[in-house]
Amino acid sequence: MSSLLPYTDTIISYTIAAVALPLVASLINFCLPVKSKLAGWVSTLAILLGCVFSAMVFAAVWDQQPQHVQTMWFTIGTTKIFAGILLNNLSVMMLLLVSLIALPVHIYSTAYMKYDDRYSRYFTYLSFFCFSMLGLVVVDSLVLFYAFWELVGFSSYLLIGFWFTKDKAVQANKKAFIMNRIGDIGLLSAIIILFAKFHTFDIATLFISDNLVFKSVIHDGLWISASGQIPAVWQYVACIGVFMAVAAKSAQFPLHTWLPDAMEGPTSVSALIHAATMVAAGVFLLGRVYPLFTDSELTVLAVIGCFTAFMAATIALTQNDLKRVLAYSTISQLGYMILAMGVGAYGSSLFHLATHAFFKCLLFLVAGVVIHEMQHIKEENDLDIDPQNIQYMGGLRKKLPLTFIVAVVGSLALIGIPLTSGYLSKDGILIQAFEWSEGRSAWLKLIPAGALFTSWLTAFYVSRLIVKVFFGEFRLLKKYPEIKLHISDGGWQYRVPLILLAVCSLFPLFSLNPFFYEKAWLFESLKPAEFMARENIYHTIIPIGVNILSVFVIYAAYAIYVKQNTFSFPQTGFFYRLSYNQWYLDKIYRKAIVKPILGLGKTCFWFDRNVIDGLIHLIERTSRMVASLTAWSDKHIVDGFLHLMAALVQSIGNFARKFQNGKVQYYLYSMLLIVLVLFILKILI
Amino acid sequence: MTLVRLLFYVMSFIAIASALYAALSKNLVRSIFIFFVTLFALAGLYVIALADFVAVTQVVIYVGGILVLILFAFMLSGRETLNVIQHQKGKFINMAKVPAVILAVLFLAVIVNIILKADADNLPWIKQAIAQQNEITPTSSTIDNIGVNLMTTYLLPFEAISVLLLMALVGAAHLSRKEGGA
Amino acid sequence: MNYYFTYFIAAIGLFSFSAFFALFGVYAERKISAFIQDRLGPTETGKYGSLQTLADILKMLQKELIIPAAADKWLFMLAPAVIFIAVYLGFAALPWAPGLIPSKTNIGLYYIFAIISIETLGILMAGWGSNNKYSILGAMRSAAQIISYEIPAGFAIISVVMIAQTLDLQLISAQQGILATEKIKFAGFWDVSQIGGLFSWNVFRAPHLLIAFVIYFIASLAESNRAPFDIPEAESELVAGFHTEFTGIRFALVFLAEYSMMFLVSMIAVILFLGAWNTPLPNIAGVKLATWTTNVPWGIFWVVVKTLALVAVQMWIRWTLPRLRVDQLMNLCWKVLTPLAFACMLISGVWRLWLM
Amino acid sequence: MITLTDFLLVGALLFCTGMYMIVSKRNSIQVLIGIELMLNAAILNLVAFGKYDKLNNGGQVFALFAIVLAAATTAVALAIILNVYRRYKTIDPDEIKNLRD
Repeated sequence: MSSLLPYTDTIISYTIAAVALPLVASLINFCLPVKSKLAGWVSTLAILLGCVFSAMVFAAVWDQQPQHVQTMWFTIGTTKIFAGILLNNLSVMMLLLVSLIALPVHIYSTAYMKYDDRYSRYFTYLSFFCFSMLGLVVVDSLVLFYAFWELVGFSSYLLIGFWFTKDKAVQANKKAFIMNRIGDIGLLSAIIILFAKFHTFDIATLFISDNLVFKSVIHDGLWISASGQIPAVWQYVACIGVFMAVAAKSAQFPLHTWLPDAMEGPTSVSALIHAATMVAAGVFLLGRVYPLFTDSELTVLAVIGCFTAFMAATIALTQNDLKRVLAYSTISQLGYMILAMGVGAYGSSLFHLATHAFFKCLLFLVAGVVIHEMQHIKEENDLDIDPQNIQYMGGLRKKLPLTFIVAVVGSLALIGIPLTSGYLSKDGILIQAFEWSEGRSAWLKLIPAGALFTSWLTAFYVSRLIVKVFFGEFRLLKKYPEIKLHISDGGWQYRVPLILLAVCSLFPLFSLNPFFYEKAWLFESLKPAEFMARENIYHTIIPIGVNILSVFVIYAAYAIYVKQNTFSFPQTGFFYRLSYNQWYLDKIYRKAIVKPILGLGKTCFWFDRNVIDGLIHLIERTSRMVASLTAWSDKHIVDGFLHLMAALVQSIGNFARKFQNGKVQYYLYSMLLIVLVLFILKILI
Repeated sequence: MTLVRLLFYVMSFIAIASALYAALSKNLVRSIFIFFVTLFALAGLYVIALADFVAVTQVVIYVGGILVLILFAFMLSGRETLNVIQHQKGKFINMAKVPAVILAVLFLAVIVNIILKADADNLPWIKQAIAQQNEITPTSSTIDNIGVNLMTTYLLPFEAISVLLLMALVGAAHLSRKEGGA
Repeated sequence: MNYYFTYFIAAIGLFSFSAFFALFGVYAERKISAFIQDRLGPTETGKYGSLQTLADILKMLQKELIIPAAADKWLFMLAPAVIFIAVYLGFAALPWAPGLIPSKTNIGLYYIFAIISIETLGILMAGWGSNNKYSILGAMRSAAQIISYEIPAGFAIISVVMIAQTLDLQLISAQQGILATEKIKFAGFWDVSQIGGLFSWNVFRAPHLLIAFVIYFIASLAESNRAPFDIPEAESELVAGFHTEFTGIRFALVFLAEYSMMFLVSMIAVILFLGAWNTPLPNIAGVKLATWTTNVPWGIFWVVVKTLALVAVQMWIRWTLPRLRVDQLMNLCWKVLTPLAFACMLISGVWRLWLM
Repeated sequence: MITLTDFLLVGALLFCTGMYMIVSKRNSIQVLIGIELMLNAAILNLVAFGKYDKLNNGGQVFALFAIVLAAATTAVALAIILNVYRRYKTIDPDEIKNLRD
């Protein structure tokens, strides 16, 4: 390998190994027969080794010297394009995180997909996804970044539509793909603008070591840097492009609708891709290109993040599909991350990204177990029910004790109760949002307030979910009393990942101090320079306020859904319908985008049919009239004269027709003859 | 009269004579097969012009590919074609062809005139190339250089050609598919 | 003038070699088939029937040369010559020993590849010229088969060329033994520049070339119309394919071409993959077997032995495997060999960049 | 020494032969051969001039491109001829006068 790399560095080779191993596994699985059970272990082994390598890379790079190697890729004119690997705190964190989350999901999948007909294909796709995602986080060139970005989208597309015989799955993966394309256009245009501006694709040069982007300024409507100046509007366009990419990948407000539908894929896929890793790619992208955003653009980000968080949380309140609730909570938490990026809490955002990955993956795997068991009941008793509908569940805590415990851990982390990792990261975001809003206009104060309110909503819907699934009595049994129940937590392939992730969702992995987020080692290494110490009043009030109220909310949910005494929500109110129908966004899209386009088509059709055809009919009628008139006059007035004219016209026509006989060779003749004459004239003159 | 010069005349003669035969022959199959001789003689001429790689490529693609393709197409289009063609008006000099002959001869006259006027051997850039020893000599090996040039200087045309070839491939496959196939 | 004279000597030598080889090949084919089918084969003419083919040739020379009435006379008469000359021209660029090569050219491999494709034209000529349904069907099948199999063969060859970085057959040969100027590594890690022998052959220098070798060998069977790819001359369907109408010396020429083709493709396989004229014996410490057995006489010996071994394998395959159907033939070519050859080419590139 | 003019003259002769075939032949395949002849004449010129460009090999490289292009042209042209034959049962270019579907 010595000739390819400028120098052989063990860290870099470990990184390459970690990235390439899943690819190798994917290729091997692709060659295996579709039902081969070997596939699962190949992929799991690959990701396990990848995990070890990532851990070694992480240990070597975290809080130490960032590593950056590159080699010349190709040249365009005189511009040399380099490609290589860039390892800094951000990328090694993601590297470790992705492989660490992928490992339990792989183990889980070996059991979860056991009876699938296309077992090895599943692991082919899964390993391919891991490769794409790991590649995405370590590359140093925006072009490569874009390539991996596309690969991530592509493998997500494959996995959402894994059960492609289901019509809904096909619709869902199409939707996801198209939504992601919208984002990709944005990213591509942003990359092109950056290249046009700075003549390099190198992330390190653009954003880190030389930080060309940060050094450029906007002045007088011009975007000025050492390499020249272009109109400032391009800077906005680039930011909008990046935002579109982020919104599409991380499911932010206008482009989020694909994520709930993406739940049609296998649950383990939802856990890995649509909860923990792929959707975090958008936040990661923000982290990579952070210096591009100016203050006001960051504010816009914060507003959208906050709105997304709030909207998704309200939707999650009323959904009955187990996975959709989790999907909306994912959108909501991603909104938090974007919000954090927007208010400048760069470290908190990434910290939340890391903690969220663990507990959300955990919750999805729990959902997978529950759905799997419900499916089991459904098939055993031949029932016609939706195994994901929480209306049919309840009281499962006795049947699935381990699942119940880890589910509670995961939910508490999602709510942000102390002693969990979620508390640390979420409070960080809230506190910094309040600090940020200090001294800003009243409207902007709505952002932290909204985030705070959203966190209580989170507490409510998570409690509702847990209570409906695990407490009370088994509602399916109430409906069909005769059914038999043979369900349990499942084998070690289910238990080990759940326990592993549950442990990772508690505080000790991130901080020895369970209450102060700024003591978390992950946060300390990522925090920005101008960080406010724990002197502000918010640092005390907010955690207490959040948690006390959260506990009340949890109790309220418990009271409403378990005891079902006294109080029940109206099922018909405006807010209920708004939430239940997911803010009507899908319908709005259908009405506002799909319908108009179809309508435009219809209008064009109508126009063609009525106006243009009508015009033609008019002309036709007119000409018919004229023709009859002519016929009359022809017959009675100018017969002889006309005959003469006709003969003349005919002879001219015949003469002209000789040249238009459709014979290719005749045309060639004439052409060559003319060329020849021209030549001869040229020579003679 | 060196051997190379003799070879040049022999090759040119074969090329032109076989081309004329291909042009005048009534028998289509013979016309195709004699065209193969033309192509081979041309490959020889390329070798004399010190372009051995182009010569071999000519043999590979023209003889091994294009000619066989033409033969295939001809044979696939059925025997009736041949019958129709063989019963053409059988005179050697056909009145219908006289204008074509005149056109070709006049063109030849014009082109020869231009060639002689242009005096290609004394063009300034060729003189310069000889002076700077930028001329291929019989002993020099050119393939390495061609390879490097293809991948650097001419990369864009190279890629464009590859895309074009792909398009031609798809297009030809689509066109020659049986009707109602898909 | 002596300079040109040696060329004539070489040409005549090669011709007599191929003629002699065809004689030997036919005899060997008969004996091997007899051995495989557990019978005796020719026994009467000469000791163990060794003069049988000679007798056959004598018979053939005396036969009348028939030209079918409906045939295209010129094409019919020229076809055997074109077929044979195409193969015979290929011999011009084959290296026989260190420094011993009829025509040293820096694009020898490409030249051979080009020249072989002319044979297709000869076969089409023969098929069309005979004016016979069987002949033309055989010719079309043969042409389709040869053209299709040129693709995997070409890519297998390219994967060698990517490792060798030259089209000069003499250089390719020299790279696979102790005469190499660059460093040779066995399987990419063990430096065997001084040891030579078996370890420095191309198939062992880069193990994926073993696959390329198999691909090339299969494709070469198809290109020389040998079983199991002999549908162009399948007796049970097409009488004798494109050479149905040929008699006497013309038939002998077609036959000569087929056996020369067998030798030619085997020898190319030996040169590209199996060490060309290099000895299989390695230098072991003081016992310099490789150095002792690398010179002109030994070179000729090794290359002929290896080639004959491959020819024997071709005959073995012919008498062991059943014939493929047309669709199976094309499936094998386009769906198995071509992708594999592509993969080999890819690996070659990576290998050259990273491991050499 | 063979001069450039010699090559150009041979090229001119081939070119005119090809042109004659294109305008006079009553068979599309022979027209195609005429086109190939003209292309070959052009390639001969490219190669002949390419001798004086050792560094960039412009002539030879573009001769290679032209050969490849000729292959593409032939493939498409033959496909068209086959289609035309299938529809009109003739490949005489003079008989094929209908552009409509």
